Amino acid sequence: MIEKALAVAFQIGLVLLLSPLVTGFNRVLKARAQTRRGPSLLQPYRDLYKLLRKGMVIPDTASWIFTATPFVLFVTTLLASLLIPMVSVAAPLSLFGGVLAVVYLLALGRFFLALAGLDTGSSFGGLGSSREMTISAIAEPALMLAVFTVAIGAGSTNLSIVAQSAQGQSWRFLAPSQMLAFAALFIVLIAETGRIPVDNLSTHLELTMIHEAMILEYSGPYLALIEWAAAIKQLVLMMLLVNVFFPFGLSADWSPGAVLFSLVLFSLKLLLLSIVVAIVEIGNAKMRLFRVPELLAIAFVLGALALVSTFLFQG
Amino acid sequence: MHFWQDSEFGNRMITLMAALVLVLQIVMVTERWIVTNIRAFALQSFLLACIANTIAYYNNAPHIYAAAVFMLLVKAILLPVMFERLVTKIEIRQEIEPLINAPISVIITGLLTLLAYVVAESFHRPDEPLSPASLGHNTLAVAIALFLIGFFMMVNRRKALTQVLALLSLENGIFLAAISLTYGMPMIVEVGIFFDVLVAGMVLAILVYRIRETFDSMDVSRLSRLKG
Amino acid sequence: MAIFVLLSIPLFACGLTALMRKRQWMEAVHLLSGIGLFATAASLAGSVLRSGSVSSGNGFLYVDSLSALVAVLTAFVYMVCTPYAVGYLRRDESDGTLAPHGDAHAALRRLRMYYCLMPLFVFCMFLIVVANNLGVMWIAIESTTLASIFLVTFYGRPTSLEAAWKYAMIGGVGLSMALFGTVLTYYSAHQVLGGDSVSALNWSVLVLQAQHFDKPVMRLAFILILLGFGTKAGLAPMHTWKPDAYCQAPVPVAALMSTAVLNCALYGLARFYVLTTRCLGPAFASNLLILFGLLSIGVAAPFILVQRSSRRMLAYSSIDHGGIMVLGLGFGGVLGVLGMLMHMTFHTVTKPLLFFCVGNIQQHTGNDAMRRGASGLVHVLPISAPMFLLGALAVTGTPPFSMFQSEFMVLRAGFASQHLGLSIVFVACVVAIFCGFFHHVTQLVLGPPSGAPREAFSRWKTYPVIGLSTVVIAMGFWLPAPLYQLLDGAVRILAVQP
Amino acid sequence: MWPICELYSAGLLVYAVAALAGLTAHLRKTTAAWIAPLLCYAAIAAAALEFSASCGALFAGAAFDWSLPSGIQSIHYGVCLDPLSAYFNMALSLLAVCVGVYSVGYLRHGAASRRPGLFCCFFNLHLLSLTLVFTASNIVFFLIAWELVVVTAYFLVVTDHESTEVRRGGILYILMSRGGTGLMFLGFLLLASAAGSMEFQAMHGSGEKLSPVLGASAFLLLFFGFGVKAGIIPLHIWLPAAHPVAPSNVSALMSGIVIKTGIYGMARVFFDFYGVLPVWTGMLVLVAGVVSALLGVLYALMEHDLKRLLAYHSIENIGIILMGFGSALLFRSFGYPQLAALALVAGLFHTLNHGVFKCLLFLGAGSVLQGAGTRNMEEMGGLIRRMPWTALYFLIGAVAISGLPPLNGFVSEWFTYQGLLAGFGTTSTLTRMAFPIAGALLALTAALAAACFVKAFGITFLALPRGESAEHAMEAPASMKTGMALLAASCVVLGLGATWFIPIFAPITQRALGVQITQQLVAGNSLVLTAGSVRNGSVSPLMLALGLVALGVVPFALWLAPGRKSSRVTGPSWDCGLPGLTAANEYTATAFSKPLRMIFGALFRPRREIQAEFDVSPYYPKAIHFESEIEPTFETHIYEPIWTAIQAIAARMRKIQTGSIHAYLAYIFVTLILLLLFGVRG
Repeated sequence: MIEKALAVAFQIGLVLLLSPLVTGFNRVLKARAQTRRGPSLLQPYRDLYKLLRKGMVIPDTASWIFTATPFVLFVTTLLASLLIPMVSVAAPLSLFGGVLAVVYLLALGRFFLALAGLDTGSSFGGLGSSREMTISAIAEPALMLAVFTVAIGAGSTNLSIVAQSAQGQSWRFLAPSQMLAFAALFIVLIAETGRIPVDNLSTHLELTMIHEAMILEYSGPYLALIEWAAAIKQLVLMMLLVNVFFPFGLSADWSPGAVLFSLVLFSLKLLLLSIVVAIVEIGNAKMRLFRVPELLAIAFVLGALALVSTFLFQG
Repeated sequence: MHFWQDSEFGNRMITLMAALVLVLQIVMVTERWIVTNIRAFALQSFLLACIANTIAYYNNAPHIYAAAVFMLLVKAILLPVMFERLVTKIEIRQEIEPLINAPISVIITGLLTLLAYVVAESFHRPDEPLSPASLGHNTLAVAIALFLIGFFMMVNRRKALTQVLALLSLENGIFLAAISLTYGMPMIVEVGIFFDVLVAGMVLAILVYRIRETFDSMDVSRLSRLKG
Repeated sequence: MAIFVLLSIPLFACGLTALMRKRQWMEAVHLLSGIGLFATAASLAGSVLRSGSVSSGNGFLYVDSLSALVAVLTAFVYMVCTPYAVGYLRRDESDGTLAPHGDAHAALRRLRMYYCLMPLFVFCMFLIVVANNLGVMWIAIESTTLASIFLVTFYGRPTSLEAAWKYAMIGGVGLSMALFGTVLTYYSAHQVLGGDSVSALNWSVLVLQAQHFDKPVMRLAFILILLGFGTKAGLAPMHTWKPDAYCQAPVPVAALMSTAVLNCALYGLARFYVLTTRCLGPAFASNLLILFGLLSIGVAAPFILVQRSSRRMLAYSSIDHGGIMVLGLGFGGVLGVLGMLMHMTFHTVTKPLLFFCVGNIQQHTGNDAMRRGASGLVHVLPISAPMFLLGALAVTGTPPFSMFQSEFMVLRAGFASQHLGLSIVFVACVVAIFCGFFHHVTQLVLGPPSGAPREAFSRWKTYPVIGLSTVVIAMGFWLPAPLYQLLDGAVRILAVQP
Repeated sequence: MWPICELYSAGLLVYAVAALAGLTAHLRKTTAAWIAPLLCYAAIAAAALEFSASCGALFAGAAFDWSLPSGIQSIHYGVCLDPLSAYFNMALSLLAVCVGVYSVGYLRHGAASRRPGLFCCFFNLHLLSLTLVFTASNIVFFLIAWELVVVTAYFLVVTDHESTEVRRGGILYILMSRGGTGLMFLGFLLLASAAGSMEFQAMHGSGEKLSPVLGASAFLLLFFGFGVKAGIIPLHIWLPAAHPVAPSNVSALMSGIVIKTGIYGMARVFFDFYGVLPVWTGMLVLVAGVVSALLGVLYALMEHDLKRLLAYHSIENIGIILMGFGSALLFRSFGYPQLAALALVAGLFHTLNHGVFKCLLFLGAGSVLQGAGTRNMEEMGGLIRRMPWTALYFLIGAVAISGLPPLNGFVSEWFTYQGLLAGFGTTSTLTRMAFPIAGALLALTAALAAACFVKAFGITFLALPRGESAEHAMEAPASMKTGMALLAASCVVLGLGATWFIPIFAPITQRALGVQITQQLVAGNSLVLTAGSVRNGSVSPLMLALGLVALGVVPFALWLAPGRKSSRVTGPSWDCGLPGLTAANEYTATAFSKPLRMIFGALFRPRREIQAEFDVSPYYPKAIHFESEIEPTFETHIYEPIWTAIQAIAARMRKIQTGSIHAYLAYIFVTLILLLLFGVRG
């Protein structure tokens, strides 16, 4: 029982530490691509530390939902991260929720974030919430088809079992259904974390911002919690992508040696994925809002093809 | 025995008189004047009374005599006189304008008679000997023809009084069927029927009179305000 | 003995009223005759239940459970109509519609005519039910038409005259067809029975020998009988006189005609149906009955959907229910016949309630228009309007009420006799009629108050409505045992085992 | 040991007595204040009795049946409380208790308070007939109770019959229900003629005895007959017309349980009367479910009348239930009873869940309507400050209906997903693709529902009040709050305690599919719900909730870690430098749903018109009038053409009664001639 608690604590600590690093690494890559030095790798940690100590301004029209949302968002994303195998195949709480629970925990966080956006009473909040809910709604079918492909392949929605069964077969990730599902999930990752073709995190121009519009009124520790939760959410989706499709190197149990080795391997895989994400961001300009459904329709078609190919190519 | 006891002669006489009744019916269909129409109806009723007498005589069924007397009294005398007094009292234009003009209505009457024979034919049993019981069988076709033509005349007439006349001639057909097929219904039924016909005649006359008063014309096609 | 009392009460009442001078006396006689008739009919039914069938005048008058049932129903309707008629005519008199420009003497004369003709009308109906001789039955039906002509022209308006004329003409033609049919039946029975004794045309005698009758003549006879009694019952294509007559006649007369006359006409039709099925087998008669039944329901549906006058809507509803009864008889078998008789019973209880409510509404608003007419009547007529809504639900066969059970039984008979397609048409028409009927009634009853003053409470017009609605609700859940035995006996007579 | 029969009949008796008391109170014109609460307490007591009776029947597994003679030999009023009836009766009585508590406060004002006696009479009669529908044991009594539900519901919907909109909704409701009942007549009689008797017991498995064609037609008749009542997409137009106009406690009951009578009928026919059905039936039900769910939520998104929005959501959730039933039928026809039982449990559990949270949402909308005086969301806003408790309960209902963990909506949708997921492997034909596509569309529906309820909750309760009536809103009285609290609590308990609730379905699936699945569905000493076995996926809403609470420590620790207490100031939101933020700046409901209206434009064909008035310069309009509406496709393209065609035919048929006596006599003459020509020969 204690061993389980240790595993949970370890995974929590790892997630908290790694997530700002990923966003930081992503900013550094983009800066280098635009031939400028860009902020240091540890800048996100410094921002969070500064924000946690700064004062806060709460809008007078806001209700208790405004103050509760950062905590709900942070906690749901953190719990979602515990359901996914990170360094060991046996994810700490995978018995209590499979991939559906992950998807819907993130949806719960998004639900409260959208409400908080509306709570501020300014049109920016409403704009952000409306766009966020629309895009996530359109992304759901593609996400669900990819999840279905993975679950059908492994015969279960429990992510630990999915990772185990994927480890068992060699060159599993080269199967067409897995590649297509990976592509579909990758597009959904871009849409969900608000990367360039769908949303631009670094600007506050009302024409383009979606995620930023909702958290416009947050400041101080609340803003820190929300930024951190967004980073964790990004890490969760990346972990889902990495450990479900390329599960090799995940340690079978929680022995310290194996965990250390799989941690190194995991961070390498994470590095590669964030490089790919950065390349996509650099290579694309932001799409018009009503072009995004077409992108997600492509993801949906990819998901459907993945499903068909499971029984078409016996893959 | 005398010629009039010979049932063959009786049969011939009945068929002849039935044919005359049919002819009178066709005359009523084509007749233009109301008064002559009433008189044709009276003559028809009188002939029917004679047929009843002949059948009663040859089948010595006493109560048919009573039926003949009733027919004579009610339909040959009482009702026609009442109608004529009504017609002269109201002194409406004597002209009858039927819905369908004369030539076509004659053709229709012919078709109806043909239909009557087709229907009556299914009852005729060739094998049956010509016994007094089957004396009036061939008059069934005439009865059905009278009935159908009477009905057609009701549909065809504009004036209220002529519709009543058509209704009564229609009942003549039924009377002919009754006496020729079954030698009259039980007495109490005969009396009842004639009493009803009498009351019907009087009630309809009152109605015709009130229609004449409120619509100041007997044209029934005026009565079409109740729709839908 | 009960039969003679049954026949003599109306004659006695008619005679007495003819001599009366004062209105109160006429009303008293009218009410007493109503109650007396119902009591006699009930005792007659009791004696029939005990001894199977009652006959007197050596077989001239013959009452079995079928005729006892129809007699009880007719007496019930008459008993309910009498108090309502008193209230209705008093209101007419005070409105001045009875006599032009308030001439009291003419009004009294017209009232006397009404109170004389009504018992006569009922007497003829009881004669139909009681007569064993088919010829006498025809005479009785003919006299109901004659008696009711002047009831239809009661108000003397041009339109009521027009309605009476159509009623007389179409009735006259129909009944002459019925006479021809009776003559032919007698002819086809003539060979078998021979001799022309008085009892030759008695139903009880004929029914025993029915198998040996002459087949083709019987076929022609049944066609003519069906057309004749169908005209009297108001089955489609012969229904055209009904909407006009019910629209123009006073409400109690219309209520009596739409239930009692319909029952008697179907009673006559049922008598001949038994003879024909015994002689020709069930196929011929039931096909014709199904044809006319469905035709009536089919014709009634569109008229109710787009109807503009409430009285005419009730007339078409009667045509529809006549069609359902004939359809039930046509489907045949114990289920079909029991369905028909139950439908006749429940219709006889429900339809007068609707007529009384429409009567109250018409006397309050002055016209019976529905589309652009009054609305929100529930505020003005606190009892009649809701009961009208309740009656509308009952008469369209909505389940909690009794009409549903009889309609469902007819439907089950349809399924039992493998007429699936026809049953689908039947259900479709019933649903269409419900839509039209209920739509019109709710537009009339519900809605904002139109500011008109609340109707003055009149005992005579409201208590019959309340009494009838309690009976309608009670019938939905429970049927008195003697009534059910009467129904059972009647079914055994009609349900000819194929 | 559990006196089911006595409790059940006592419940019926109390309902009946309360109804009669209401009627007498109305007839004696007493509108004293204590009438309505007293009758509501009676309803609550009766519902409690029914609740205990059905729980007894479910847990103790003891069924009973007695019958009442009706005076007519062939018809008797039989009642039987078998597991399926007990389950639905339990759901009904749970909702009846909560709505009863709510009504005590609700009936103080509003349309129903003008005629309290009559309203309470119909209310109790309505609950009585609902209980009878669920427990009737033969066809005639079932149909009588069914139509009694329709009639009493109609009279409840038209309590405020002064307004034309109410009357139109009421008449549309009763006419379409009657059409549905007509279809059911035919379907039931087909089955009865095969089974030879009208008893439900005798009709068990009677579907097989029918020939394939008759069996299929009976299935279709009953499916569309019940579909009208359940509100499946093509037959749904009465639902958004009738539910919003009814008093809120009535529309809560109607959306919560009355449309479930259709679902009960389908469950009874599909799983009790029919053994194995052909594949196309299951596919039809699944497709109907998907279409109803998707179109239901899409139309809900476009609504800015709170109660119409909730009515469309009922259609969506009925779609989800039908998805469960459809996949259960498909599994049974593919020969996988275990999976069929899983899908059936998903459908039935969602029926109860939807009943609970939809009832909660309608009661919330009712108190908002009474507090803020309007149903239009564009005039609401900022109600969370004045109506905190209603806002909290509405929020719990919104989270539940969007299927978000850890509440009950998530659990039943999780089971539906698992059913669809398992369906992929059951057949090799192309129909296997239907399951994942349905799963994907279910996900889309759930996400759109979440978006819709963010809009509904956000626009109604948050930020600044848009209309002055919303400014002076008052909190709902105590009894209304307790009613909503009970429902919110049952939402949470059904969510977290799902593992203890699932074994209830064991007798139902045993009778319907002959297989007991509930042991496999619950594992980990009844903490975890599984989809057949732990191996193929498990979830534990209780542990998730505990996890969420426990992990709450981490953000607090991070907030307090830096030591110095940071200042916390309230100030105005950013208003782009304009002079002060007013309600006009806020996002409106129409604006919120605009992106989705553009994306699904093909379905809605949106139309909008903008008139702007300028006075000085063409760039600064003085006032802009904006109007946008979407095309009600089903009404304009299906129902109106049919209705006008029927009216045209009927008008033409009216020509028969021309008024001329010659025509009338001609009709009879022609009939006579035809009969003579063909009849005599025949």
